[in-house]
Amino acid sequence: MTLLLSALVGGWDSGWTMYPPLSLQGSVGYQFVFWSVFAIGLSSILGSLNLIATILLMRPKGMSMFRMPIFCWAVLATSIIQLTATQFIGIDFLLLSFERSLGMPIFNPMMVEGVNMGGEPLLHQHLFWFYSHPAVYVFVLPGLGIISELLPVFSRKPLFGYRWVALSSIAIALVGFLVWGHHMFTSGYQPYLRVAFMISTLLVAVPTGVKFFSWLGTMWGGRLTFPTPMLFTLGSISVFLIGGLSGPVLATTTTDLFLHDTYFVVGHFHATIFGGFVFPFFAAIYFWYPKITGRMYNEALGKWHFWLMTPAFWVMSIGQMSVGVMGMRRHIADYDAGLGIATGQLWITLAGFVIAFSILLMIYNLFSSAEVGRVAGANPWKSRSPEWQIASPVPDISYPAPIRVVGEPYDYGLLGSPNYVAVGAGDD
Amino acid sequence: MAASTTPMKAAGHAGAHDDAHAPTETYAERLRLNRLGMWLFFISEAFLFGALLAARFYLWGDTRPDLDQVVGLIVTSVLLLSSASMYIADTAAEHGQWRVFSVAAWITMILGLVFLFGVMIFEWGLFPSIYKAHLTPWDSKYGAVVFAMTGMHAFHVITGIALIFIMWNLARKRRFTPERHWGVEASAIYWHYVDVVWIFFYPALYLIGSVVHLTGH
Amino acid sequence: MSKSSSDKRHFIIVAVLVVVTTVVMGIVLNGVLELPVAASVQAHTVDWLFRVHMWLIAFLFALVSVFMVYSFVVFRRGKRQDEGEHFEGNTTLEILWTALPLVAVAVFAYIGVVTLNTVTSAPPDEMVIKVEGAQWLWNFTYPDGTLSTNELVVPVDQNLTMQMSSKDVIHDFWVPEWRVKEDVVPGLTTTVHYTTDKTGEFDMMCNQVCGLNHTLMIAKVKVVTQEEFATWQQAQLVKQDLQTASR
Amino acid sequence: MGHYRTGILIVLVLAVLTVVEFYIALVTHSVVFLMLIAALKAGLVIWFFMHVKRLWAAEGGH
Repeated sequence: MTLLLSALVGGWDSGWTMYPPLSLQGSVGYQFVFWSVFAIGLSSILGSLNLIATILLMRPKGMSMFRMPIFCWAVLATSIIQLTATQFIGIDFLLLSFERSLGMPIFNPMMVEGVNMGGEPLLHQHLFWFYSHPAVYVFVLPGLGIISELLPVFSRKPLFGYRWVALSSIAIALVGFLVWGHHMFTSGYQPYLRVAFMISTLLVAVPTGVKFFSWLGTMWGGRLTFPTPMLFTLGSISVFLIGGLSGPVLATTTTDLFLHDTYFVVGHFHATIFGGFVFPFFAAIYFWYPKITGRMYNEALGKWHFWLMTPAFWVMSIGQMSVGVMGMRRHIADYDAGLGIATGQLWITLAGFVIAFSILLMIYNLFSSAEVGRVAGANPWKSRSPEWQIASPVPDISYPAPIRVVGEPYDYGLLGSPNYVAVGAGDD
Repeated sequence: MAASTTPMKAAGHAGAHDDAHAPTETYAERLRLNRLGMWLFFISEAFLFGALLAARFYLWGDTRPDLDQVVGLIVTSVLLLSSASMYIADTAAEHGQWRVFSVAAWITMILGLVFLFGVMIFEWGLFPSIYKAHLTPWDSKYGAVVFAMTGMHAFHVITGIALIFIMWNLARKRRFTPERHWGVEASAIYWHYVDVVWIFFYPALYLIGSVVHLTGH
Repeated sequence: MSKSSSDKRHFIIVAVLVVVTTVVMGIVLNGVLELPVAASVQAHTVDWLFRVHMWLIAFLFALVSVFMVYSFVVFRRGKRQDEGEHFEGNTTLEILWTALPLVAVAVFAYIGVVTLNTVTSAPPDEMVIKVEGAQWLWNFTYPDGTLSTNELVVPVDQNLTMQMSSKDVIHDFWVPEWRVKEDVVPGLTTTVHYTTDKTGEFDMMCNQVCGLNHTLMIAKVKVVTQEEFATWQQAQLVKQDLQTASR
Repeated sequence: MGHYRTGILIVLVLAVLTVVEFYIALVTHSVVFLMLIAALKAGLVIWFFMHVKRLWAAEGGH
């Protein structure tokens, strides 16, 4: 709310990174932004605290850490980031707002007889990116978790290398804390940091690679079917692949000195966020829709949504990367016609509209199918996860008796392998 | 959700068989959850104070302002003593010695207030009639960082005192027993945590680096 | 064809497809992504590494997408009603695909460090130009005192060092044709080095949001021959003298 | 007074460490030294005052 109100009192004009000193100059709108981010940060810290405690202490009997649905691992990794790193942006924005209102020189330099007695603009960038880089993984990790969750169901095969996938989530989260400096390759900080952050950033490729290869291993030799959730899962992999592969060029400082803050970065970022978050999010919506409403969505409309959105997205992100390489800066509202990127921009814009239209299709689908969709039944996907073993939509008391998990979460292909049994009270 | 046990410690759970499977959780289970939550909160807060320390080292490097060493040592000792009295209060609650608890809790609150006013009077110079401090938040990075760090810490001291007061009041109404006094334990570990933060802030503000004498004030 | 996933024939076909796709993708990528003219020695190093990366991307893209698409075709359920094959993983494979990327990372990090050193190290006999960014224009001061606003004229085949400072907020010095960019930060002096090797007119753009007219904070860069440069400098100095005289 | 003995002992140790810190700072400005002592003090508080090991206690023991 305060974030929206900010627009009324002048908004903010430094982009979302709020680099001071620029963010110290503008209108009062900034204060609103700082306080709203502070409030959102608090809620995300408390939320993650809840999730970690739940995952560590409130699992049903027999569900050891390595028998959890893989999505829970992703959530655990995400929560670790939210619990800790969020404090950095909290304190950063708090200090920014104090500097604005009280003039505390934390970020703005103040030269006294040739000596800087004031703050350093780069401090903000360190504090900001220490949160904001891991924050990207807050989006992406649950998305990757959803991909790992859905692939086995539609491949009818166990998740390939469950433990490795689970631990790679944690690894991505932890490495994510060490790479913030790659947002600052051109910021003018000490040159040796460029080398350190280049190496740590390239290291992210390793756990990410483990995930990709495990997904391939899951599909290999399976019995693949392609309903809408599976299509979106595969769409995520393809888009995330584009995003992931454009990473190393940016992680390598030498090439990043050229590509930094160009549209190439915008393309990279959109591909990772769409592939790692938006596409899996849609996959999840279609996947759990029958569980939530008790009815199936309209499959034909779902497929239209996918086939409009995915190619459009490929056009968009590759288009953004190519205009970036040609010299298009980011964070500007208008571009120089002389760059020769008008055609590229036209394609990107058209693709954007196609994506927006396809999402409208989905919204219509979700609302209308809740009324007229075919009744789904308890387990339309023949999934093994506990939530699919109970009625759809989920009754108020999900499990009438406590359950004890006795099998692996992804034992597809082993006929008759039980997942869990209900245990009566007192039966230990 | 259903009753829980962690596989890592399944053996230790054997004793609590009574209603461990009922949908409601037992006090022991809730206590574990509460403790975990509290410690996760501490971890989270550690990053908050860590960020302030990082800002201090980034901006000051190997220098520091000329803060009054006697004041620093005294407020540090006062906070340390308050931690001791809080320990006594906590242990007293464990053994049901509610009179000791009540006295120790009050000592802690008073020492906490002494610390708070010490900082406000001598570091912030809020009452120039008693003491004229030379730092202001807006004149240089030294003042700015001192105020940011002590301010954030003082905020936690205030909430700590409030917590202890609430617990003292609840204890007065006989809400706690030696077996069930999570509230007392929580406020105690919170208070010790505030002390831990100061353990790092004290050398960072008062001891590390060579003194820079600020000119023109 | 055999439906067993461990059949050798699957892997041979996939390997061939991966090689073919890599070559095709490599050519397509390097064709589609057209870099601006390279007009500095540093730019050539950056471009070379960029092209190497494109081939890495082509290979990894082929690896993942060929396996994926092949699975769609060969391992689709079709009319069968059975479940997939039951295997839960393969530790050797996992270790392999953790270790190999690590090696690749090490190699690319090494190349990265070496090239980074080439593009950022100070060249000998450089001409030091003081650059000052302010909202929203650029000021240049040459070693002999020549001043210039929003127009940077430099000789070709010359080592340049930009010594940059900012009057107000963070700006960024970027000539796409010279590739390397660096922020201009208040309170700091940052430097960036170029060796010009092509004449021409380019745009130098601010590439760090700096407020309302950030988009328009563009200076003209003219890389000219040594003689032209001398003439320009002379004219500029005369203009400056006239200005001081008239004041 | 039996229950309180550990606590009082630890406070004494902490007090001594604080004084040591203060005097070290008079001779050297070493960040490492001072931060190590701070970490030691923090460790004592976390272990003895905050009872961190209760986190791993399955029962609600005190």
